Amino acid sequence: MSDWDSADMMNVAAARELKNGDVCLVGVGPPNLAANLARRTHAPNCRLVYESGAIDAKPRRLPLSIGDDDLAATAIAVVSVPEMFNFWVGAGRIDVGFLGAAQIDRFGNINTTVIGSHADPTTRLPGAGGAPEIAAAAGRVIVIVKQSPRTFVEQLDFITSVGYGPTGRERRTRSAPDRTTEPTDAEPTGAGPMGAGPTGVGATGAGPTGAGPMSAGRTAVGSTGAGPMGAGPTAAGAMGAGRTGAGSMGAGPTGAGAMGAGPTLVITDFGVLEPDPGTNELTMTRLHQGVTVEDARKATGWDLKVAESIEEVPPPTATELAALRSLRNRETADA
Amino acid sequence: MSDWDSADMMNVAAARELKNGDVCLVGVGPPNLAANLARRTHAPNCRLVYESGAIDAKPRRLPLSIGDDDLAATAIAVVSVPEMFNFWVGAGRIDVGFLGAAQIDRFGNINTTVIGSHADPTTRLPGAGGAPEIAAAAGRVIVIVKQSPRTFVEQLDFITSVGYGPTGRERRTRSAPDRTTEPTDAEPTGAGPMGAGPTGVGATGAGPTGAGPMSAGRTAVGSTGAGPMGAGPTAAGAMGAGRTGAGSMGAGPTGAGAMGAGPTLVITDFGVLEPDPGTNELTMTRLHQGVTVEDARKATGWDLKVAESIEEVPPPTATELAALRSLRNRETADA
Amino acid sequence: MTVPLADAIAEHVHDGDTVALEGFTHLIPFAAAHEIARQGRRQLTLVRMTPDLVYDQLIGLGVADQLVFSYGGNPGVGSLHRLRDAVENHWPHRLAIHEHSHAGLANAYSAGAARLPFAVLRGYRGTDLEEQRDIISRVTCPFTGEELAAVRAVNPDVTVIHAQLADRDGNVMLWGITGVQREAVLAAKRAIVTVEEVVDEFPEHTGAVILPNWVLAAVCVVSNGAWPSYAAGYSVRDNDFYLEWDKISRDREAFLEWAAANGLPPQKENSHV
Amino acid sequence: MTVPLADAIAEHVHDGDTVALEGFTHLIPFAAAHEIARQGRRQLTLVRMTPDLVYDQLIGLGVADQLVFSYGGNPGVGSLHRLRDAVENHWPHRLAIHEHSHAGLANAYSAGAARLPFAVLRGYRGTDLEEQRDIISRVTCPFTGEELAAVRAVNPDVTVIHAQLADRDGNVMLWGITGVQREAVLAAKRAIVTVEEVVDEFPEHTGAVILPNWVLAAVCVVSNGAWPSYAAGYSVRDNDFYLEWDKISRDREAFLEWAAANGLPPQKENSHV
Repeated sequence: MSDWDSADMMNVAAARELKNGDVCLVGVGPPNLAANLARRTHAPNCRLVYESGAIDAKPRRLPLSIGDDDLAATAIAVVSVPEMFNFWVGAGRIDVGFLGAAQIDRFGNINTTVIGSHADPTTRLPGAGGAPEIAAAAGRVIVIVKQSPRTFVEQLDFITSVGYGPTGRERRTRSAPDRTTEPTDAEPTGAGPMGAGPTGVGATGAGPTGAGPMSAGRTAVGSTGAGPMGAGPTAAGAMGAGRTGAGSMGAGPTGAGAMGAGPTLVITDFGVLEPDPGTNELTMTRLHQGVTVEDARKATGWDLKVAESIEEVPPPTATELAALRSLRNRETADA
Repeated sequence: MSDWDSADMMNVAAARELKNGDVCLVGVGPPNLAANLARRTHAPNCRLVYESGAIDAKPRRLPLSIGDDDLAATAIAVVSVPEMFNFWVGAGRIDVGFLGAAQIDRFGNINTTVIGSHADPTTRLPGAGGAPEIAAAAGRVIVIVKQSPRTFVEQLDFITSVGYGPTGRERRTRSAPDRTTEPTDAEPTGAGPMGAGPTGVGATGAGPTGAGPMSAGRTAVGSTGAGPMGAGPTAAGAMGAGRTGAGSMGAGPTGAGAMGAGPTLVITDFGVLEPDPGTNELTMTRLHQGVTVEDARKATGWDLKVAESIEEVPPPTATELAALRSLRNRETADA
Repeated sequence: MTVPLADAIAEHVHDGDTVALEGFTHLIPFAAAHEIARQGRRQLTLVRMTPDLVYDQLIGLGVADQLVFSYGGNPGVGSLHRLRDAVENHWPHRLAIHEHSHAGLANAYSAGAARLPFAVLRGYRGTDLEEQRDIISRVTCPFTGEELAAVRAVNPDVTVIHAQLADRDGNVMLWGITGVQREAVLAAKRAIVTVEEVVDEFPEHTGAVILPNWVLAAVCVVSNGAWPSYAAGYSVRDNDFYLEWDKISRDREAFLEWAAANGLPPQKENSHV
Repeated sequence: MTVPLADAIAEHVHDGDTVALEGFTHLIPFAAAHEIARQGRRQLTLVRMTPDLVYDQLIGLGVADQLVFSYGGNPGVGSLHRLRDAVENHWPHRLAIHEHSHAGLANAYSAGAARLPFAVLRGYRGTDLEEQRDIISRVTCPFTGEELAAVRAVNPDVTVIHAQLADRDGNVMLWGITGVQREAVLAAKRAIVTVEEVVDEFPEHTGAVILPNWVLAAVCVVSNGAWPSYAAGYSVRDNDFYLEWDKISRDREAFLEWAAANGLPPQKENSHV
């Protein structure tokens, strides 16, 4: 056996998906570890945003909660929680949102609320937190979750956060304000050993695995008949590249309120699942070293779809493992 | 002739209406002078709020604009303009709002927008600014305006801010959050030579000249069937004394959106008008020294209602005049 | 200008009140929460984005009938066992749950602070949280026809927060992660603030929130009043206690022993249920 | 990280754009406004709570076709004569007016910053401003049935502000009276900031607003770029110029002389009218 386990592999695989300049909404647990790992390895200028209000935090040690003082002390700005959700998360200013899941279904919908009924649950889970709006509004969503039949279920007990919707066809994307400056350093994007992966085409694009054909490059702007106040919400802020792509269902004010491309990646202890470009059904596209398709199937509560050509996820490098251990030991970056 | 003029008298009369502890929304012009005069004479702990965002400003000299740095530098807190209007003005946290007027009608409705039609005006006035929401939400409104037939009109060209409404019966008051602490110093309220005047009964009450019978003392609180979240907007914050009084039309969520008692006082260069307790028609109740009822009638564009027993406004005291001159000369309080 | 904490709680927190104790990881008003329990308050509706240990304790003590929240975990550790025991097993009694997302509850406080009956946000769409129609609904934009989420305003009877500083006039200053405290205070009918200390003049702190004395019902000096949470500049988070709580709270007996050792009386009866 | 102002205006401000120059008395971006005029931009829709001298000048120069505002006076002095001349006499050409109250326009920016199509406020009721149905409407609270005002979101193509500081990475800090600048920047598709100077590290300032570089299109160093407005800590308001402007702006000829002396070309034609 190697000197890493499946939890390490999950964190490393997630970290590799972050690129320099990405604005990343970081929650407690594995996302926190993955995002800080990215900052210590290939993406030092990945911008960490914590829902506690810290924008562009540069924690010196791995924070133990999303409210550590180190986050506020090292952030460029600290804003109130309402402002964080209205002006930053809800407005679509997050490139990458990480989510966990107690249950996930084949269309990337997530339950973190209850097992059993809401009124009288057998297991009360923590609840929604920031997840529903991150799931809706982040440019792309990466789910980190261990794969098991109890977690990968045919039917959720409760929909806390929407992936592609109950039938995979409910997600509609909207325009979102993209940053107007490019990443501040010259390091090439996707500098990790895998590159940014298939979901990471362009700094702000949702990538080819999104819900349909993506419009590329600069989206048309200009007032589209919305009166004197500018272009109105349908075109608001549609300046940057990529994320404006409407998906096969079309965009517009009657859409389902989602802005981003949805859960473009589910990273598990067995490998990586991505939505099928046509149906949005989560499809196993990559496996970790030593894992078989059969293992993955057994760990899935539905008849798992597997890509025709499945890749192996490169194992953690020595650099990645060292950084991971340093973070877990709460060493400072300089130590 | 005395050593003061009608403009001095207006400012002094307005200043006298402010009491220690009053939270006063101050605009440019006469209100600015009146509020700072009150602070330098009988109401040193009158709390000045400027719509630029300065809360509890203590300007050392008379500010020339509502955005002077002295306001920000001496304020307890400076907030954004959206916050000022949502959390402070709109929420009903202002005890006294001052308004000016280009036109005012017999029910205290105000025009500061246009003379002529809105599309093609003969005179374009500055517009609304903070006035519509101050008129609606301040605990009581004091209008300072020179009396003339061009200004005191039968029919407004445009309704910018609502007093008691077109027929005097449209105003409905709502609960508002009162401060929960008393004024911080022990000086008696109404320490000026006239006391606080008839509208100033109690630190937060709208006074007997309001729109109807006022509930006195502590308003009933507790959840009134609004579900688990507290009492809901109809009873929200109805803790302090007085302002909760519903007026003759009753309060409640279907009201016209107004929170305060409306223009309880109109101070002119001729004297003081107050709304009739029954009809809300502005009624001349006090005259400045040397002014006759006939003078006031001639300066009014409608058949002016006059109180049966009319009082004379005491002329400015030497102290008031000295403070006024000091302010106009932009001397600091200590000078 | 300050009063003893016990007096502030006695005067302003009543049985049956809707009470919000806010503080997002940072500045959680634990001392005030314990005083509420110590004085035997009951049938409270507790509101808080992240119940955290502070509500796990109050719920275990039987102080609450209802909980309004958006994320109920022990951050970085795991479950809130007392909260789970109340919901799953009705121990010590039934706890009614009203739950939001963070975005929803933050906006509900903001609407409360503005004395608006509801707030609009782009959220909740497609989630089962929307089934709580009494607190989550929809509105249609009158300009574009877009349908958006609406949340009912939250207006607590009492909001309690912990802050770093008060000045001699009773104005309050907090900084660091300030969460939703300003909105929660302004949404409340009465607000109580515990502070680390009283100073003559506030220092400069980017990101600080300042609350004027006239929106506060009481200011109380309670040094280290946020423990095991923290006050930036005064203390650090006691992460060990957060871990230890996982053990204490897992077991009803261990929890009751902890309560007894800390002078916190359990409320056994619940006349409402 | 900074660029010359002329380059920023050339790249980001186009004929026909909706442009917001914000700053509430304090930090008004006059230098950027003059650069917009100098480069001959036209047919702009100008958005600003308080048009102030800065828009009086642009309107007199014929740069604007439309104005969105909430209070159009020369603060403490009197009228904005160029604005009045445009509205009353269509000089130099017709100016379409869309007007709000301060509360309405502040909320319209806030909605824009949140990428919501509208904002809810308790305002406007009973006023004739409500007749502008394309920007002011009503919504009904789904919980209480109360009818409230709604304003259409404002999303400028470009927002321009002046601030005290940028750091070496192009993050921006402003303090003092910060008005609606944060909301106006976040509501825009592109934001340009002129700053007094660039520093290695931001100082502590209670009430400061900080904007990260990734929400800004360009940062330009323009010392005293707010004159005759001011930048707290750097300059004081030139109240004499505000008085002087009353004389300059009263008379078309005096205004055109002022424009010529300052290298600001009038836009004579307006192809839209």
